[in-house]
Amino acid sequence: MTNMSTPPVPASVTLPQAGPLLTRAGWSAFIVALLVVCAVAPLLNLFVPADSAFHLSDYMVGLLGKIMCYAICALAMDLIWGYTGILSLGHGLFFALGGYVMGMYLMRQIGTDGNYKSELPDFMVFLDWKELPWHWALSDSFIATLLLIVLVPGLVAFVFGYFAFRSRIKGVYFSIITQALTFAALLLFFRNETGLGGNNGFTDFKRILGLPIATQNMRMTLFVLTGFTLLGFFLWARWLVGSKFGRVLQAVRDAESRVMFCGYNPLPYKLTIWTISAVMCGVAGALYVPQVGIINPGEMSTAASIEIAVWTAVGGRATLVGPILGAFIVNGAKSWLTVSFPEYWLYFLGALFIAVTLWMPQGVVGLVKKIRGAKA
Amino acid sequence: MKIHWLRLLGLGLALWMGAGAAQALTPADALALVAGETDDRITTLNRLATAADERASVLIQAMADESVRVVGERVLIVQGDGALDAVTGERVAAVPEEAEDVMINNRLRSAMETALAGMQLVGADAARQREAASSLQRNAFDEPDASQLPLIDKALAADIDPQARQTLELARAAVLLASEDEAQRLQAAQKLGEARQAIVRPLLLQRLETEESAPVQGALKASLAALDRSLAISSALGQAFTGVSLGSILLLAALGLAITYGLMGVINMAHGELIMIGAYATWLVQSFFREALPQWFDWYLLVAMPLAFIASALVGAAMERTVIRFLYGRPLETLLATWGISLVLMQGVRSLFGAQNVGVENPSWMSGGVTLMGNLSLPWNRIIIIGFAVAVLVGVTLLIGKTRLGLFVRGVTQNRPIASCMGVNTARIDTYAFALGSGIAGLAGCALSQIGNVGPDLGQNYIVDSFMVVVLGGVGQIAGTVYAALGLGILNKFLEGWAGAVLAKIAVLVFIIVFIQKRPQGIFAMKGRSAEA
Amino acid sequence: MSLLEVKDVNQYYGGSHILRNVSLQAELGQVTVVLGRNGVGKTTLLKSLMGLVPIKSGSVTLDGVAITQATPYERARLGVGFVPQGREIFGRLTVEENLQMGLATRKGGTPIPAELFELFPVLKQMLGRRGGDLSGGQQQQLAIARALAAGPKLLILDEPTEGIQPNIIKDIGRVIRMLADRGNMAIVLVEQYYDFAEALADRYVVMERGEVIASGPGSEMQAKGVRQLVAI
Amino acid sequence: ADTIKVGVLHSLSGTMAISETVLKDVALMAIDEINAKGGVLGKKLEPVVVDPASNWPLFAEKAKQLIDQDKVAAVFGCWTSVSRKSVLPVFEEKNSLLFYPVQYEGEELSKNVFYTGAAPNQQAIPAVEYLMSKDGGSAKRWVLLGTDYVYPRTTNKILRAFLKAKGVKEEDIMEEYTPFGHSDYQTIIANIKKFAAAGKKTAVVSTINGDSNVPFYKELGNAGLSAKDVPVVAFSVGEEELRGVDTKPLVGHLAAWNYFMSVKNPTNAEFTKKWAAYAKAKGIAGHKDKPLTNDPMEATYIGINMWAQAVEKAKSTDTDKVIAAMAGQTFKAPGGFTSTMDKENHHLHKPVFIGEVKADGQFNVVWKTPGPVVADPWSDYIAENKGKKNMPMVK
Amino acid sequence: MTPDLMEEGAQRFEKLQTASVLGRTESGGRAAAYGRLHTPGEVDTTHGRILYLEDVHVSFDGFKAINGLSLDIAPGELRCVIGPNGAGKTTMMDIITGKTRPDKGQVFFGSTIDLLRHREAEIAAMGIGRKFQKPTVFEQLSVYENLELALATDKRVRHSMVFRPTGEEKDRLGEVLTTIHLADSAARQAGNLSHGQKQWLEIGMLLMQDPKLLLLDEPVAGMTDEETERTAQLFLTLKGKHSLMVVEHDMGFIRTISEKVTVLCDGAVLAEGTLDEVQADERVIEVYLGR
Ligand SMILES: Nc1ncnc2c1ncn2[C@@H]1O[C@H](COP(=O)(O)OP(=O)(O)OP(=O)(O)O)[C@@H](O)[C@H]1O
Ligand SMILES: Nc1ncnc2c1ncn2[C@@H]1O[C@H](COP(=O)(O)OP(=O)(O)OP(=O)(O)O)[C@@H](O)[C@H]1O
Ligand SMILES: CC(C)C[C@H](N)C(=O)O
Ligand SMILES: [Mg+2]
Ligand SMILES: [Mg+2]
Repeated sequence: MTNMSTPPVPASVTLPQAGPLLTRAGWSAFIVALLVVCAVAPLLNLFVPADSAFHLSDYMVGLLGKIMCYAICALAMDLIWGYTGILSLGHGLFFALGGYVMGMYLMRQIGTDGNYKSELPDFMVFLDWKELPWHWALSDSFIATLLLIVLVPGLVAFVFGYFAFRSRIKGVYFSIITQALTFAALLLFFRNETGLGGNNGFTDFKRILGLPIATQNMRMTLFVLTGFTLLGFFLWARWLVGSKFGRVLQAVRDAESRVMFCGYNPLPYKLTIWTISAVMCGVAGALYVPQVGIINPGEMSTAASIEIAVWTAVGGRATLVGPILGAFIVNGAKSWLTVSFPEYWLYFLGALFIAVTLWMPQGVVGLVKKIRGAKA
Repeated sequence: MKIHWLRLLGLGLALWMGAGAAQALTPADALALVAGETDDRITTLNRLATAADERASVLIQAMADESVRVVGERVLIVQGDGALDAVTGERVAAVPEEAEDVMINNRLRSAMETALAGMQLVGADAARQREAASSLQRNAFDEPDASQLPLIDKALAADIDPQARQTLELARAAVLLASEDEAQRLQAAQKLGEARQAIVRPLLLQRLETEESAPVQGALKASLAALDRSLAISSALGQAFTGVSLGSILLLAALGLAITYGLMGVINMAHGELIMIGAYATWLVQSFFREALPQWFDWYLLVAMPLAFIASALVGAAMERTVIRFLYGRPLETLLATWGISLVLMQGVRSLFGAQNVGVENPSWMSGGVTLMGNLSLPWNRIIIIGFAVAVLVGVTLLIGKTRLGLFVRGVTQNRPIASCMGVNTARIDTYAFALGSGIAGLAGCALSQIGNVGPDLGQNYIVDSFMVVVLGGVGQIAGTVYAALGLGILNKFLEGWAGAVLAKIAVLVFIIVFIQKRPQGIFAMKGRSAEA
Repeated sequence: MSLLEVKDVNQYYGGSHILRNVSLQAELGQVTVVLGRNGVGKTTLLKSLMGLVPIKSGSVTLDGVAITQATPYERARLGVGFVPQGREIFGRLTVEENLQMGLATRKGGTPIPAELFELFPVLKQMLGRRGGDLSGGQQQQLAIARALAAGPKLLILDEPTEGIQPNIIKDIGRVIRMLADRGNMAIVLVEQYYDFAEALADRYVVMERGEVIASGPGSEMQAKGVRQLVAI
Repeated sequence: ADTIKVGVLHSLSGTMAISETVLKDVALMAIDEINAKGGVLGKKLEPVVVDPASNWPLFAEKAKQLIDQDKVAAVFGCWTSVSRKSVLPVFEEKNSLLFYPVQYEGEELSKNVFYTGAAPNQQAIPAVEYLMSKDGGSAKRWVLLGTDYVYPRTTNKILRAFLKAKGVKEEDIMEEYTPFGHSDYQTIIANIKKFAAAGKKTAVVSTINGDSNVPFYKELGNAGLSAKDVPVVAFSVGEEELRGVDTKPLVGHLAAWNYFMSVKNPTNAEFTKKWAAYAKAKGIAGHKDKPLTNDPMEATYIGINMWAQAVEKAKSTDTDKVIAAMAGQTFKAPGGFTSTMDKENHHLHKPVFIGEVKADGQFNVVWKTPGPVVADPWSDYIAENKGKKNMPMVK
Repeated sequence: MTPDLMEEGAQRFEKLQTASVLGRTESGGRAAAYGRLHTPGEVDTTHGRILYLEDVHVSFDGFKAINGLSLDIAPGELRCVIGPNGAGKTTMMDIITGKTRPDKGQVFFGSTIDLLRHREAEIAAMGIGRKFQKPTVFEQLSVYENLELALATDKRVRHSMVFRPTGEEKDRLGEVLTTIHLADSAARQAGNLSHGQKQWLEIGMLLMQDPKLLLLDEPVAGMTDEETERTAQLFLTLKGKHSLMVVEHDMGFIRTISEKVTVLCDGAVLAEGTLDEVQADERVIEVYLGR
């Protein structure tokens, strides 16, 4: 070798350490969030008197519960879009599928308390259905419902993803066919023949697990459950993206063909994260339905799916925390503005989106980082 | 005598109006015509019609035009601000406040039309004659009755337009199909073979059931077969036409996007709103014409077209200058920003013009349609829009493919910094390109206003379809956009023919999904290495 | 006065200081070669000259006109031609259209100078092919031809020999020499291929970590041990 | 508090804004009017307007907010049935009041809702009866055309049963549905033409929803299918919907409502005048230049006024007391009749008008019921409803 | 190249030899010439070829980019391929790595694996690594993560989820980082590297992949002479344990490393031999080297 050969590995080569699941500050924040969700909120809602300034109203509980469901969707979107670079315009479908599975169970729980005092859900009665169609077979069982909440969106995503990824459909082409899928499902669910309540969907739920659904306690229970799920999913997502698996996903996002030449088959990677993401959305949908009391095909509209992407982008892509924040900011703003400025709120919301893209390309989280960076 | 004097005056006025009257319209007649039970009114109508009184005919025509008002016992024909007394022909300066509309239902309307047709067949101009003849024909086909014969025969005896004659001969045949005379029936059966209207079919079938004479039966069968053939052809043609027509709509809606998204890579969620702006611009021009230039109303579209283009192009240029230019190379962010813009534009239109739809009228040359093969009527607005789409397409293709501007647009959109190093003012080209794409969306809006509703949500209905078309065709491939638009249009209409609109739409979406599996880069996939660059 | 005057240019990417007080001149009729190891900032310097990246401080003057703030297209119109590193041809435009892009500063309808096809005959054969489909070397030739199309006063080349077959490298060398010798063009050449650089250099500049550490007339390169400078 | 808050829950954005925005304005006008007369129970009414943005779960959220946070005494709102179904559980749980002003498919009766729009028997059935009559053209064959969702499906189900009862044969009925937002009616109109060409007089009953109506009617006009050939009667096409169409080719097509802007009576004259003035004063886009009123606007107006009367009668805004006081309330409606709130079924007794489209986009009333019709929310034409009382269930 | 790395490589090579060849040729206590077990995915190089192309044709819209190309490479060989721009060198690599499907012809890896039946990832997993003409790295990931991804381990999803580099693997990462002069930049985002640095990083990724056959498309383009030299040394150390195919236009570089040179022209082999032989070939001078 020539004089130019490299010296033996100097001890000084320090390899970057794999990051911990959460930093110390991260864990603290996480625990605070956990406490808020399962201790503070119930206390403020159930035990602080209604006229106190600290009382958390039922309306707020419902609103926050709903937004947490949206946050799960945003988190799921971040995994597939932020980290893997696959923009799905079909996550509304998975959300709705989870919701519908739950809705079917809740419909069955109404029992004979419906308008027509029939075993069958009301809408079937007045449309002359004589018995439950096949796809309602398992709707009686809560256990089966829990399974289906995962399986139905998971399976739909898996099959769709398998074919799409196998055919190497990428970029907008993928986005557009997810949109087509969702749109097709929307039309299908609108049809009364589909046996899922058509445009009206399912409403007027009465019980869950035999317990009345419209009580303060049940609402709080669902709220806490949603909070847990959100935080749990968050940790899981952190773990996923922190692993080499997560880095392969990012590599797929940057240069898929290079990933293949490194010996990875991108198909199972994409398929795995795609399915996981869909399942998360499905679970969010299932938690959402009993809290808002309605599921109908509106959730599958194009706009609904795009909104999920919007929350993610507002919060900051590929940050996990960002999308959750994004969901809270956008939906919080929406709830507030639709009341305070019912005729002008769309201007604010539109301006918010424009401002975020122009001045906060990394979303809110990026902005926070920048401010912190500037201070440090 | 007072009456006499009035009559004389009426006669005088009638003469003054350029027509002679044989028998005058009495106030009682007029009143009986405009009010009362429908049955009585129709009796009066028929009586007046056969009497062939000029003033009665004016009144009937006015009723058909909905310009008759009743004030107490007096029947007025509204003309501009003032009115004419239907009976006396006297001018009334202003229609009194308490004037009531005359109630006309469909039954009456049909009766009036037939009456007018009978009165107008002879002597009127050719177009009017044809119209009258078809009206009589429709009557005959609907419910053939021997009582219709005298009127038809009378008209046939006169010197009338050949086309009107043919129409009447068919009408006559329809009546004669039930004739006692076998020869007449045979002739009628043969004659009806020339009719190309589905409505004749039940007539022939009914006759066939009861017909005993073999030759007539044969003639009936032959005519039926001819009719069925012609119906099959026209329905196939009709289906193809609707497919092409839908395709042309999709194409128009997507062409602008093929530029802003396909070439420039801006995921323009506000594309639909740019279409909407074009439609509102059209509406504004139309309203202006209605107010200020009513005599030119029919030509408002010629002004609206460029204005729709300019309006949308300006909005597009403003979007580009203020927002999009900072987002090149970050396509996903353009999605977010343009989504925001679309919300603002939509709400802006709501605040300005209201949340409800606004009415855009077809100019008269775009209303109605041409009738082909007797049974296939192709609406003018559709035909013109197909032509318009082709024209816009040719224009865009030439502009993008053959001009220097087009070259710069393509160069800049592919590699902005390097194009700039070559001396291209990229900022300006970007604005031009985006404005062009937006302007084309505006043109689409102008066209769409002619067939659909114009409201703040207009764009939302087209955005999904537009993206599907552009993507299915292959991003950046204008030729692909054309194929995709036509393909989807025809497929959709074909499926709709036998599965219904909802299932057809679902099937088309599923088709898109499956098709992309086979062609992951759209119809016109970019091949080779350049695709990766 | 030199055609191109670069004075004390400083440039940053985010927090890192990439160019430190870089100064350089380029004269008409001369080839100025910029040498330096990977990552020292040569490309960054050329991009600053072209206006593709903003500079923090310093000045750039072309033919007496300060162009420090000018946009790339204004510079191009003032007569700067650029062959970027990595070719950067317009992949989806045909070869012909790529060359027409090179003529953007000229009036519409200006024909592509026939001379280019004499220099790079392969381009003539491939006029109708998409730029992106060409082989690496063909693309490089196209990139040079494109920069020459408008007849610039100042030609900036970033590693033009990269990926080119030897006989064409020789041709390119000859072309550069010839262009310089015509006396109406100044050429700034960044090159890693030392022998090629040395053969062409009228002046040389060596960079290290964003700084100019040596410069002088091309004839002295051997004597000053520039090859070693670049190597260390 | 020295005011009584009332909620106004209509979409001001999104797809339903087209129809609903104006109901918000009418509601505000009615409230202004009541306040001008001194308010209710000596207190002024304070409207709380929110925008549920055509998003059904958001309707429920906003309803909760109105009741919980703003403590409104009653809510006036909703347009689509699905939005009503979405908020219904909220109103029932919180025992609050909703006034729903739009015609709907029936099959519902909640103690907490007052339905001031038409039930199917107050609109659909009379319309079909009219078309069967001699004046209506003695239609024998029927095309039931609608948007594919619950209101058209249910209405058509009821109509089918009704037609069958009238002896119409299966093959003389054609049912067709289109997706939401469908805008290309070429094929369907060709099909209608084909169906109509088979002989007997054909009529179309359209339950096409909002947005699709304009393309439908434009196509109808251009395809040369005039009302004399095939009359179309629609249940969701009113003055407001026709604003967007060139009505000249549509003259003679029909609509069935409980109110038309063109009905002539002093109450209506006053109502339309008031609206025109209000629209001008408030600069309501669209209406300030061309004020229009329609059936749901009238229903909203009736609803608010009746509620105010009931509160005065009950001397309280307490839900149960107001419900009790609502029974039998009467109000001289712009429709020209005195509308009465049924003693039991929470629906109004309403007159039914059939109007034909005129060239100026108004309707010409060609037929009307002799007097108000009592609503039948649980239609007898649906088998399961046999024996069911038109009374809210007591839970 | 670090001695340790070389040492380790040599050991691995030996292990492989013992494991794969000797261990399995024993049959009935005798070394048998045939009848070895063939493990799927394992290259069979007993016929003295690791790569074998025969009569391959590719055309793009009628343009024949590869036209009857036949070529083979022995295990451990370092083969240089030169040829005019557009001769089809990159296209050839595209074919070998599964990126482009030939219209006709055979491509074998070892004597049993038909590469035309496999997809890119499978081919890479079998042990064919490639450096692209235009350096491609994962721009958003750090230099370190780029290398880590390339590391030869189980590349299935489940494994990736729980993967933590072992001490040995970490050492190797460290070595390669040093070899490619990016030890200081381990945490930098790869997208921010200069062109030459990216070239190095890509070579580093290839080293991490530890492939049996390396395809290097213009590896020293844009490198300084010194670094070219260093790369040459690196390749020489790889030779023997790995098979290499290097495409370059830098004749100095070729001279340093070459034993056998193939000249491609118009999609087919024009000449083959030592560099001197080739350089003397009139046709090669004509189309490629110039006078
Ligand atoms: N976009 C960027 N962001 C941050 N750093 C960058 C960016 N581009 C280049 N750099 C860094 O700036 C330094 C100079 O890069 P430059 O490309 O100018 O080098 P070079 O001298 O041209 O190298 P080479 O010979 O490899 O092309 C390098 O260290 C590089 O990593
Ligand atoms: N997708 C394609 N479409 C059309 N022509 C192509 C395509 N891909 C390659 N070619 C042509 O095939 C020929 C071979 O290209 P290739 O890239 O293999 O050459 P190369 O030997 O690698 O050249 P270089 O040394 O310049 O990199 C070139 O003439 C190129 O233009
Ligand atoms: C027909 C529509 C105007 C209203 C109806 N209640 C619905 O369900 O949407
Ligand atoms: Mg460089
Ligand atoms: Mg190559």
